[in-house]
This record gives sequence, structure tokens and C-alpha cells, in this order.
Amino acid sequence: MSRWGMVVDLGACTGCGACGVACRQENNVPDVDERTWRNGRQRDWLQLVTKVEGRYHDAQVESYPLMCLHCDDAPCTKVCPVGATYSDEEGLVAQIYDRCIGCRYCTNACPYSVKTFNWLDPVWPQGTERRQNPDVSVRPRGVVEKCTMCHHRHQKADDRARFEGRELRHGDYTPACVEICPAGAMIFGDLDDPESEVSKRSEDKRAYRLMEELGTEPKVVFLRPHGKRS
Amino acid sequence: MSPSHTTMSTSPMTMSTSQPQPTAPAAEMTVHERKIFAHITTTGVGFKVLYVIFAAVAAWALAAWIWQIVHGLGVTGMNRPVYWGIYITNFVFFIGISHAGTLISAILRLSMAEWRRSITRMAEVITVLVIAFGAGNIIVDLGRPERLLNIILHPNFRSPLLWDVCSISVYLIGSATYLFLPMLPDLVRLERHIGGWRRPLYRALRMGYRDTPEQREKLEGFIARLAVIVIPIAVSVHTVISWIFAMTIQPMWHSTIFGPYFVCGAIFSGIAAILTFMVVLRKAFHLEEYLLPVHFDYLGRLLMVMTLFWLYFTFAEHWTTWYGNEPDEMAVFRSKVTGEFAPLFWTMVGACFVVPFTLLSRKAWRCNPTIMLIVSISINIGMYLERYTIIVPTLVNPRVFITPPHYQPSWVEWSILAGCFAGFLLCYMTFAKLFPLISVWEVEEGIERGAQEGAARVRGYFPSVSEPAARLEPGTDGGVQPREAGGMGQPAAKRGPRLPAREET
Amino acid sequence: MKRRDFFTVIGGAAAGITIGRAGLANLLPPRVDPAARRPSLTATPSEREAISVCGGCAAGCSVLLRVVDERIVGMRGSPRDPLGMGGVCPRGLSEVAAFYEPDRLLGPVAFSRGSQRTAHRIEWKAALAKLDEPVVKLVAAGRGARIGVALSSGRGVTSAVATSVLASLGSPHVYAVDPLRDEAVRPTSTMLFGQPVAPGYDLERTDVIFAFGADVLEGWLSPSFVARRFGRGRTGPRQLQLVYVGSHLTQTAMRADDWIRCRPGTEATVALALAGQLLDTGSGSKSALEAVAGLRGFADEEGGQREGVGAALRRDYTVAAAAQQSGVPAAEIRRLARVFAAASAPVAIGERTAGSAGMFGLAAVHVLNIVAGRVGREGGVFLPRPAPVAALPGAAAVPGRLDAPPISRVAGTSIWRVFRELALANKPPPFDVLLLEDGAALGDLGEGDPAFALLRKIPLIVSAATGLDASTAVADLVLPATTTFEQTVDVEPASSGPFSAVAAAEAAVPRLVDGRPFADVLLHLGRAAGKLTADAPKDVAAAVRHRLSGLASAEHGLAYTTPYSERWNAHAAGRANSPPGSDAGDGKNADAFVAAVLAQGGWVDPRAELSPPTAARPIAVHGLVRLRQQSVAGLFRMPSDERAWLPRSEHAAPATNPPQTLALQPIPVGTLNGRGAPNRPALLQTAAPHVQAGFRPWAALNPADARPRGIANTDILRLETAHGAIEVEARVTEGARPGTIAVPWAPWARGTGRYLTHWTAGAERLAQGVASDAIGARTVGGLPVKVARTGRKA
Amino acid sequence: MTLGRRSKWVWAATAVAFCGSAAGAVWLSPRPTRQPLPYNHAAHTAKSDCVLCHQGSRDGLRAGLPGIQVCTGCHATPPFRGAGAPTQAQWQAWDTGDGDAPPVWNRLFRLPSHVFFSHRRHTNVAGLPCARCHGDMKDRRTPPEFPLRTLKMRDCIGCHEAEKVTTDCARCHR
Repeated sequence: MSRWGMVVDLGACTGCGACGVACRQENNVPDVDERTWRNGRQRDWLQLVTKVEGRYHDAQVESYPLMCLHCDDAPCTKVCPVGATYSDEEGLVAQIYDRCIGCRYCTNACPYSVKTFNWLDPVWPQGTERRQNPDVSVRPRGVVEKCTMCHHRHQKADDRARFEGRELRHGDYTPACVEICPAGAMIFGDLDDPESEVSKRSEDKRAYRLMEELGTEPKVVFLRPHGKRS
Repeated sequence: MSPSHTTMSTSPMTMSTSQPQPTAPAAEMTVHERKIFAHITTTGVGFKVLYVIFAAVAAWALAAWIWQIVHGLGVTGMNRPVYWGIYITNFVFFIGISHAGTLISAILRLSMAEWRRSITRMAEVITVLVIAFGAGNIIVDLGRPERLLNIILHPNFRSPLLWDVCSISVYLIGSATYLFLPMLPDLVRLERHIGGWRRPLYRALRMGYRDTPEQREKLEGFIARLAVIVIPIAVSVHTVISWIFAMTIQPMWHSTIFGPYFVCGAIFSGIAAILTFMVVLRKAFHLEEYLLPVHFDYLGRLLMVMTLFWLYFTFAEHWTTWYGNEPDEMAVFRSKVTGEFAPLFWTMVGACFVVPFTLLSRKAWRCNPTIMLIVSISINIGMYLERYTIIVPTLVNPRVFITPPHYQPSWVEWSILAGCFAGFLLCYMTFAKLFPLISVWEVEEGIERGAQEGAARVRGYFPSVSEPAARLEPGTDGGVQPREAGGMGQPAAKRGPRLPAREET
Repeated sequence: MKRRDFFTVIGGAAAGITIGRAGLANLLPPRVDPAARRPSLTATPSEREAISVCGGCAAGCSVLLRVVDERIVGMRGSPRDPLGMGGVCPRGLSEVAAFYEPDRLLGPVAFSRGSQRTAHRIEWKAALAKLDEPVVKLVAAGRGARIGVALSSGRGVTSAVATSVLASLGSPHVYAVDPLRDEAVRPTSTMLFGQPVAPGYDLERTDVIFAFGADVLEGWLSPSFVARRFGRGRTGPRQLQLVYVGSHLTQTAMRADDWIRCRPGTEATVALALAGQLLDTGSGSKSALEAVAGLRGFADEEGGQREGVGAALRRDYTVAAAAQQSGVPAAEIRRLARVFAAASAPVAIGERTAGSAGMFGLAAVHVLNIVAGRVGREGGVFLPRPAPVAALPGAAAVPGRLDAPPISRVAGTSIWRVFRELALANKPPPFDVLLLEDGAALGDLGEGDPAFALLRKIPLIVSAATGLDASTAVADLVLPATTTFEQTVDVEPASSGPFSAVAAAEAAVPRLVDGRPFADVLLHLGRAAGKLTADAPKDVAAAVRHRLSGLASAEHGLAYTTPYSERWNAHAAGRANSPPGSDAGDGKNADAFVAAVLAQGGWVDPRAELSPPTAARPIAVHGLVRLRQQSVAGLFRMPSDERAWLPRSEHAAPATNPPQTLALQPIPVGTLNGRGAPNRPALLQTAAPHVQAGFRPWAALNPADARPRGIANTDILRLETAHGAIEVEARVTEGARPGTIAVPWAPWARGTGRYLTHWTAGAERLAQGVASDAIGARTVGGLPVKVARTGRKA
Repeated sequence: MTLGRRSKWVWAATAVAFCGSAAGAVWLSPRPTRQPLPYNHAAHTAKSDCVLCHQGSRDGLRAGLPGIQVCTGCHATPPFRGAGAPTQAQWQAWDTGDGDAPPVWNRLFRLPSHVFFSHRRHTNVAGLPCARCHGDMKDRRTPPEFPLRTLKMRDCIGCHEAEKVTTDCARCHR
């Protein structure tokens, strides 16, 4: 059993936001128009959080891509009344869209507010539905959704591995954001495998987890920029 | 044999005749029956007008809900990350109100506060109706209401929401029973006295209960036991509701005192709700003789106590937060105390403490229905704001977010809010057209018992010099020792309405 | 109700169910289930990964498209691409969305001129006829030079075909307005390095990048190449430092290790002060300093004795003066100079996109590089080697280009600047037929600009845009081009580091709409005029193959390969001291080699060889002299508020309560560059992270300026300068310097589409007709802007 | 019985009940799937294997339906007569790919879009017979209008539990 995790090196991240765009394309996150966007109804699974603190002349900037951190002790999985979100065999926090009743308790329980809710029917203007990724369902209105670490890629990779009669190898399964990151700032792999780069990098002295004090044990590790203290 | 039994003995006789006789019922109605049943049979213009208005509002809300079902929750003002808003506030608020009846009447019944007799019924009705509306708001809030059954098919018992579903459904059943059982004797009377299309309903509802002494005795036993059971359920319900929030690790939700805090607030708003209804019904249905200053006075005292409790809890909750000065918590705290929610927050403090505390301070005021109306309504507004300022600010100040979130309820939410109140009142009015809002038999029983039982009690409070004759009436309420009745019952007996004893026919 | 009645009703219901179930149900059409809303999967399943070239900008990244049932459902960078190495920028990723854009043109459209332009679809035959007729006439009349082409990229097959076809028609008029809008870059390097080509930066071996307002991390040159380099230099131990000199908290400033906060438009001043410091302290490379001929004075062509640049620096750009102008503490400047001197391979990069310092700014930064001896050195500036692609047959250079002396002062001047000068001189339009590749080819030309009026005078304007954009807004005829996914294409990457490369691929997917490659249209034109030689390529695919065949005979170079990129990594990491070996195809099996290149996605010559410094430096000095002359001619004789440097810092003085004006700080938004880009919500929401840009043009200002004016977030502001006015949405942030207002420099804002209901224009509209340096480039940083609330909210 | 015996209200109620339930039944009942050509499975499966036409069924995620070229690959002439039978000309046109669009088979077994199902994983790796899920499709002489077996999630789960393979939701739901 692997324990999938990610390392995001904020020292290398250029903040271009390619991860977010790749995520939208990979996971059939529909485009929104201005009105929907202003009403806070965008459903991006991965967003670039950027905070400017202090005054101009000593402004400190904190900026990082934020997606579901797939906590080992996920607050959202406990509170779901129907078990539509839960930690699967390999520790990924799964969301089962067709069981979700849309009570939005999990979205409120998540301290990172990374879960999103389908307020409206997804809009795919004529023709655009042709770029939908057939490996991912188009979530209906009224259910909660979130980053799955591109779990469908895991399903396909695993399927291929079985078909070829072998075990899952390193690099068989990589989320879209990690795959395209032009700066190579994102690393994905098995945290339990001491040989994997991700487990090595997660021991880096720059490593920190978001809101560690909450004890949610996120499986996404950030490396803070060079020369910056927490 | 005490007179009460002789009076009761008449009923089985009449009951024994299977077919109800179509003779003019008024002839054989007792005074109380006549006075109380009046509001069932006679309907004023004002009533009709209000009824139509409420019906209209409710219909509008229904339309709004259908609109929401068609277009999705996108028609509400909720957004990311403010995932909960008016609906959940309604839910918490209504369930809070529901503590009116059951708790009050159950506690008072157990403590043998005789003065309760004329208000228990109207309180219990509030309870039952309001639970339904509270639970309904949850369904309205669901993204996919058609999957509601998943809660039963695939339950996850780690979820406070599921605990809630359990406790609320138990509570609903419990309080419905608790409303129904004490109504049986009255149903018998109703069937006897009120004819027309209602009679089959009464017959069906009484389910063969004939109000024979034995039945009555059993019934009272049941009621007493139920009263004992209902109280812990009621407490549990609101504790669990508070846990929906307290079990998360969100700033200003993750609080240990939320359980008692919510229960206290629930009882608080519950009493206020009863008071509102008492004042209104008293005027509307001319029940001045039954809802007397003393009732207002006592409830006022209770209310005063709860006000102080509420203040204490609110203070404790916010003081610890402020002192701890934890950044995330402070963000919420500030937005409540000085930020965008400050107006609501301070209105709440005013409405829940300042107004009631001042107006309840003098007995003359406590006994004045109009003032009590003001107090109770102000408290209910305040409590609604409390629920709102507990739920929304936390969501509007998440730990991490990109843009400053905002929440502005949409017309759909407002309509459904209005519709909930309208619908609730509508149901209440309908109830008033079918059943007495004051428990006749309890009142009569109270009057008949009142005098000598009061005397007995007074004797009971002091070392017994003579033979302990009337220590315990056979067949008094649930065999409770008068000693435990406390001072509450006593004045009831003294100041209880002085009415001509019932004339035999 | 009686029992029997009850049963009657139930019976009725039962009957209903039976009949409904048995009979009626089969009469109805199949129900449309939610799954059916998705594209049908009934076809025989097919899933492949097709190699292609990203058409997003001139960076020419090689990409892999995920094609399922002949639909593009995903994209990733090709790991074989030595530049991006598997990375793609958000701009490129959104090309998939653009491919299926709901507002994409389905076929040729003809517009009628006049007050209200009506559009109607026409067939290709008719459309081409409309185009041929005047062209043939002109050529027949020997006035082929009246035909012009404006491209959005001077790289790759399209521009090659355009050049050769127009040459055959007798016209030299093929102009490229780079989608990265580096209009000041080419003339500047003409003056400094002698050639109108954008200089390359050997970032692979740089250890400190000094970005003078340069948005190196925001779609600059080759986003994925730069990002890859940045990332590799900073994962683990930091091998690459980034110093940003600029006023606004741009994405680059955000990620910089060192953000030097200067006043808008004074980046150049700081750069020159640094150069001066290096001269004074004699630090930097001594030999380089010595080798800079004419540093202390020299004789120019006319034989006149001229003051050397050194003296100029010492006099005009003392640390004190620079500190006073730029608002950067003198100590800070000295520290920077020390950092620069201490670095083993620093490079200074000038701001090219937002035009806040324009030509002067760029030249100043290059002066720093020259003085520090960073030209032609490892990790420094150099002139990229063009890839040895075969020239297309029949392409003989025709004289008479508009963007070269004598017509324009400096070679490489943007065609639209030339247009403006012609317009101001009341000259007629230089063309009778103008073909625009797309909206990006218009650069930041907008209504209100005299050049625009002149453009409208051209009798026939043809656009090859794929969707409605700035070019279709002026076109009489739109012949939608195919995207790079639908056609065989080759591109010479805008920034290929120290080596030369060509990205190339065949059509990855069948054509989605009734479009044709722009190159094919041009070839058709040449054929219609009967001017094409027999050996001319018959279509774009043939042209690409012809060009690539030249690579087969190159002595170095190889097709993109995965092992190559590994060797390249080793090389870049400094572990292998020799450049990776090369296995160029010998001239014999050219076709096989070309096929391999197309299959692999490109060709690269991996030798990290910089153009010889000895060649570069005299040119540099020559350029410096020119710069001085141009400065005298161009810079110093202008109204004070439009001067390229000193005076602007006056406007950037800290806010007094509340000052009449704020100093304009144009900010680049790289991700929105290029054709059709802004009609993509994914990008609109990604751009400018810390202000959460969104769907409208915005302006960022400091709370200190916003409060006294009563401005809050999302208020609609009206910005006004002497040259123009725009309405923007307010963003109040500490990222904006007090006393300044940061506005996106947004030529792309005039793209149209369903998501762009509110995009009007950006900072460039505030500077209509500002021509503030030698080549008439807009250098608007620090322009005074009147800011007023309209009272509306977004 | 006559109107006299029942009040007209009863009849009204009956009528309403009838219409209501009829409409309900229509709405709820599954729709038939009809094929463009009367394909005879039995005739083919006698000689050939499912995978000949459903090319993905052994080594693909999706089994897929054959394009008309698969038919024309074997049949030089339209293989059947009668109503709706294509003419020789049409048939050749389909073969060469020009002319009007060839008929397309309609999907009979529909998988919800939120389920990940790999045919090769079940047929090839696990070695299940097609009939396990599709019923005796190969013995059908005419194209059935409804799936021979309608699989519900409990069927999957049941099999998975019996076979001691994962029942983790996320393994199939996407």
C-alpha cells in the first residue's frame, strides 16, 4: 500500500498558475463567466493563494498553490453523514459524488476551505464539452467536489499495471498539476517509500505543513522559499 | 371519593352510547369548556384575514423553494466559502424555540407548578410544529434533497449531523406523543360537545379512549413518565445541534461550552416564544381569565434567570476567545464585535439582555402583557441574530482564502425564512380551530384540587403536629410528593382563577 | 368514502400503470440521460498522445496532446523539449480550451465597411477570389510593393512563407509584431549589437538575474524555459538568485529574493547608477572594462570627438542622483553593485513588455551588461544563432522596408510606429492590401491612435484570426487560419538559451473548423499572381519539410530526444563539463531526418556557443554612441512629462493628501499575451495573483491613496491622462507603491468573446500617441494619471 | 355499474389516478434501444469471438462497438434482406467511407459517467466471461431492446466481495 503525497517547493514555484489551469482541464472544472465568478461560485480545485502582509516598503508576500491536502486525519471525512467523503485504502481523501447529499458540512469542517460545491449546473457552451476528459465525471449540481489527486490517473495506471501483470511503478501515476509544473516545483510520490524523492524532500529543513498545529496531518508538504522564516 | 371522581364518572356513561347524539352540545358544556372551546367554534374576521395572509406568504415561500429546486442552490446568496447561511440559522433557531413546550411544561409538570396547567398545551403545540419546520430547513438546505434517504441507507455514525438526525426525530416523536396524550380527555369532551365535520376526527383521534377513571389514572401515569423522559431528550437535542459546530475545528465554533450555551439559549428563546403566544392568544381568543398576570409574572421570573444565564455564557464564550487572542479566532471575533457583523452582534446583546433585563426587573411590568410581548419578541429577534452571528462570521473569515468572502442572503432565502414563520403560524391557527389551546381537564382538575391540595401542601411544609391526614391524595399527578412541589404550586393555588364551581346537570 | 369506491380509484391507478408501462413507454424517444450530455463514447475507442507545437506565443514549446476519440482532452509539455522539458505555461495549457472556444470562427467571413459593419459567412472559393482580384491587379501593374503582411511572430514557417511569397510579388513588406510586444527590443539591439534581433540570455549558467522591471516569470520570452531554469536553480540548494528592480509587486517581484522598490520608470536610472558604480569601483571584469573602447571618449563616424559613456555615467548617474530620482536609498544601490560585482555570472535583463522605460530603459540595462562585461560571456547576454533551416526557394530580399533607415530612424522599429509617423506627416497608407495574421499582429495599436486612422484607410484588410479579435474589427475579410494543432508547423523558439532550436510537428488532429493555414493562403496568393517559381512548396507542410531539410545537413544538432534532455540536465547542473554530443543527420537521408524531427517534435543544436564577444563589443560601443545621439535627439527634446526618465520620478513622489495625480505604472500580464488569450476564464483568473484580476481591466493602488479618495475594492475608476482615458476596476493593495497606480499594459484587452464583456483597454490607451523615444515607442512609466470614482461598482 | 351507484367524485378521482399513474409509469419505465440493422449475434458468435467486433473487450478499458467497416470487411454484399436493408451501392459506399454517413450502433449497456470500469481488468486479468455481466448476448438472434441484465452497484459489490477483491468506493467511482 502506497501513501501518496506531494511536495511543493515554494522556493522554485514561479506562481504562474499553470497547475490550476491544468487541473481545470484535467478534471472537467467548467469555465465560469464574470457573474458566477463574482458570486464566488467558481469551483477551482487548485487555487493560487497570495497574501500580502505589512506595508508597501516592508511587504511580506506569502503565495502558494492550495489544493486538497489529503490529510491523514481529515476533518471532512468524520463529519460526512453519509460517508460520501472518506480516506481510501491509500490515504487519499475520496469524494463519492453520487452519494453526496450536498449538506456542505464537510466544506465547513475543512480548515483549508478547499472543498467546493456545485451551486449551479455546470455550464459547457456548445462545443466546449468536446474537451471534457472522459476519465473524469462531470459533477452534477448540488454535490461537493474537490481535488482527488487525479485519482482517475491512479485507476488507469493501476489498471494498466495489472494488465501488464506488474506492480505500480514510480511515475506511473502523477497528478496533472505535478506533471505540467514548468518549474518542476511539485513532486508527487509515495511518502512511505524511503527511496522516493517525495519522502526525501519532505524531510527537507525548509519543509512545513499547512496549519500543522491543527493536527490534520496533511500529505502535501510545502518547502518555504529560501531565506524565509515561517 | 373526591368530587373530581364523581364528575368524571359522568363521562363514561355518555361515552358508552356509541353514536354521538346530535343534541345542542352547549347545553351540557361546563363553564371552562364553553369558555375555552369558544375559540374552536367561533371565528373572527381578523382570524380569517390573517389566515389568508399567512397562507399567501407560505405559498410564496413554497414557490421560492420550487424555484430553488429547479435552479439549484445557486439562487441563494451562499457561496464559497460561506456554505451555510439563513437556512441553517432557521434550523438552529426553530429547534431552539421548540424547547418551549416540552421542556417548560414537562419541568413544571414534574415540579407540580399548578399554574402551568393553563399554558402547557399552547406550549407543546409550538414545540411539535416548530421541530417540523426546523428539520424542514435542513432539507431545504440540501444540495440534493432527493438523496435524503442516503442518511438512513449509508449512515456514518461519526458525523454529528447523523446524531442530530437521530435525536431530532426521537424528539419529534416524543413531543408529539407528549402533546397528544394530555389531549385525550379533551378529545373526549370535544367529541361530546362539538359536532359537525370535526366529530369524526375527534373520534378517530381518541382511539377508543373513554376517560374512565382507570384510563385517566393510567394516562396520568404515562404523562408523568413521559415528562421525565422528554427532558433529557430535549437537552440532548440542542446539545447535539451545538456539536454540529463545536465538533469542527473552525474558529469560534470549536468551543466546549457550546452545548450548555445552546441549550440555555434554546430554553431562553422557548420561554420567550410561549410568552408571545400567550399574550396574543389571550387577546385573540379572550382567554384573559386563564392567562392571568401571575402566569406572566412567573414566566417573567424564569425569563430573567435565563437572560442572566445567557449573558453569562455569551460573556464566557467571547471573553476566553479575546483573552486567548488566537489569530484565527480573533479574526472572527473582530468581525463580530467591531467588524461587519458588529451591528447584528450588538443588537443581539441589546435584544437578549438589555431590553429583557430592564423590563423584567419590576413586577408591575412583568405582569403587564404588552410589556411582556415587547420583551419576548425582542428576545426572539435577539436569539435569531445570535444563531446568525454564530454561524456566518466563522464562515466569512476562513483561515485561508483568496478573496475576502461575503454573504448576502438572496430573495429566495428571505422568502423561505418568511414562509417558515407564516407556515408555522398557519399550522398553529389551524390547530386552534380543531383543538383547545388550553387543556380543559387539567384546568378543571387544577381548580378542584387547588384549594385543599394547597392547604395540604402548606401543612406539608411544616412539622406535622396533627395526624397526617391529607398528606397524599390518592391519584394525584404521578404520585409525586407534595413536599417536592415547592413554592411555585402554592401561589397558583392561592391566586388561581376564582371561578364558580362546576354545576351538575 | 366507501371501501368499494376506494378500490375503484386504486383499480384506475393500477390500470394506468399497466397501460403506461406496457404501451406508451415504447412510443417515446429514448430519454436523454446526463451521460448523454457528454460526447458519445460509442465509437471504437481510440486514445493516443500526439506531438504538436504550442501556438500560444513565439516560445515554440513542443507539447503532447492527449487525443481521445479524435478529441483533444489534455495537454502536457513534451519531456523531449530541451527548453520546457515537460513544462507548459498556463497560457499554453489554455490553448486546448481555445481550440474548442465557443467563439471560434467556423469559416471565412466578409465584413461590409461603413457605419455598421455587417458580417456574413462566405465560401473559401469566393473569399479567396475577393482577395486575389486586387492582388493580381497590383502585381500585374508592377505595384506588388503595395501589398503588406503583418505577422504576430517573426519566427517559423508562416513568416518564412510570407517573406518568400511577398518577395516573389515584389514586396518587402512582411513585418512581425511579436506577441510579446518587444517593440523596443529589436531597435535597441540594432544600436547596441548591430542586428535587429532580440538578444538571448544564457540563463542556464547565470547565477544572479537582475530584472529591471522585466517580468521574467510572467510569460517573458519563453515562459516554460525560464520557469524550468528558475525551478532547477532553486529546488534544493539555491544556485540562482533573482533580484527585481521595480515599483509594483508583480509576480516576479513576489518570487524575487530581493525586491528593490523604485519609482515607476526609474529602473533604467538604477541600472545606469549600478554601471557607474562598477566603473568607479573598477569591480566587475577588469578586462571587459578595458576592452570597452571609447569608454572615456572617442571619435564618431563624422570624426567629431565625443564624450565616452563612462564620463556620461559618472556625471549624470551618480549614486546620489539615482537615489534621488528612483527613491532607492544610496546604500541599497551600492549594495546591489557589490552583489553584481560579487556574482560569478550575473546578467541584467531589461523590461520589454510594459513599455514603462521603452528603448531607453532597455539600452540602459544593456549598458550595465556591457560595462560589467556580460556580453557574449557564459551566463550573460548574446545574440542567438539562427537555426540553419533551408531558405524557401525564390526568396530574394527586396529593398524598401519601412522599418529601416532612412524611413525610420532605427532598424527594427515597429511597423505601427512607422504608421504613426506617416499619419502625423499626412502621408497616405503605404499599402493597398494588408494581411494581418491576427489581433496580436496589431500590437497595442488602438482607436484614437493616428496610426489606427491611417490603417483604416487601407482599401482591403484581410485577417487570418481564428476568432473575433482586434484584427477582425478592422478587417474586410476574415480567412480563419488553423491552429498549430491542425497543421504542420515549425517555430524557432523565441528564447532557446545559448543554443539554436526549431520546434516542429505535423497536424495532430483533423481540422475542427473550415479554416486554412495562413501560409497556404499566402502561397495561393503567390500562385494566383503567377509569380511562384516551380519549386515553391505547394502547401505549408511542404514548406516545413523544405525548411527542415536544411537541418539534415547541419554539422551539429539532433532531433529532440529524451536521453538528450537527461544529458542536457547533467550539463546544465555542471556535472558534465562538455556539452552533450551531437548526431546531426548527414545530407543523404534528409527525408528520414526530417521525418524524425517532425516525429520527435523538434531539432536542437546543443552546443552552448555564444556569438563571439570580440564581434559584439565594438558594435556595442558604436551603439552606445548612437544611443547618446538618439538620446539627445529623441529623449531630451520632449515635454517634461513624457521624457523617458528623470522627470517621471517627480510624479512618483509620495502621496500628499490627496495629490491631483498618481504616477502610472504599467504592469505586464504575460499570461494574457497573444491571440484570443483573454477570452479564457482560466487565464483571467490566474493573471496577477495578488490582485485577483478577474474579468475586467483593473488598476492597483495603495490604501494610502485609496482612502483619501474614498476608493474601495471593485469600485469602478476613471483614469485620465493628457492622451486618453479608461475605466477600470479598483484593486486596493499594499503591493502598489504609494503615489502610483498600476494598470495592466493590455493590448490583448481588445480581444472579444463571451467572457470579455468588460475588457476595454489597459494602460496603453492612457498613452495614445505618446512617442517618447528615438523609435517612437511608448515609454509611459510615471505618466501623471487623474483618478476619479465613477460611483459604480463592478 | 352506473354513475348512480358511484358519486361523480369517485369517477373523477379514478380518472385522475389513472392518468397520473399512467404518466408516472411512462416516465419511469426504461426506454428501448433500437439498432439500425437487425444484427444476429448468434449467427456470428458461432464462428468468431466477441473481441472480433468489440475490439476493446479484452485489452481495452471500453469494449467499444464496431464501425461499419468491420462488417464490410467480411460481407461484400448487404448480409440481410427486407425492410431497412441497405442497397449494394450504399453498402459499397459505407465500405469506401464516402457517401452518406454509415449507420452507427447504439449503446445498449450504459455505464454511469461516474463509474470507472475497465473491461480488460475483468475479462483479461480476472478472466470473467462476458456473459457474467452481459447475459447470453451471444445467443441472441435479434438485437435486444433492453439490456439482458441490468447491473446495479450491489451486483458489482456482491461479486467483488465473493472474489475477495477491493470494495473501496474510490476504486470504481471517479
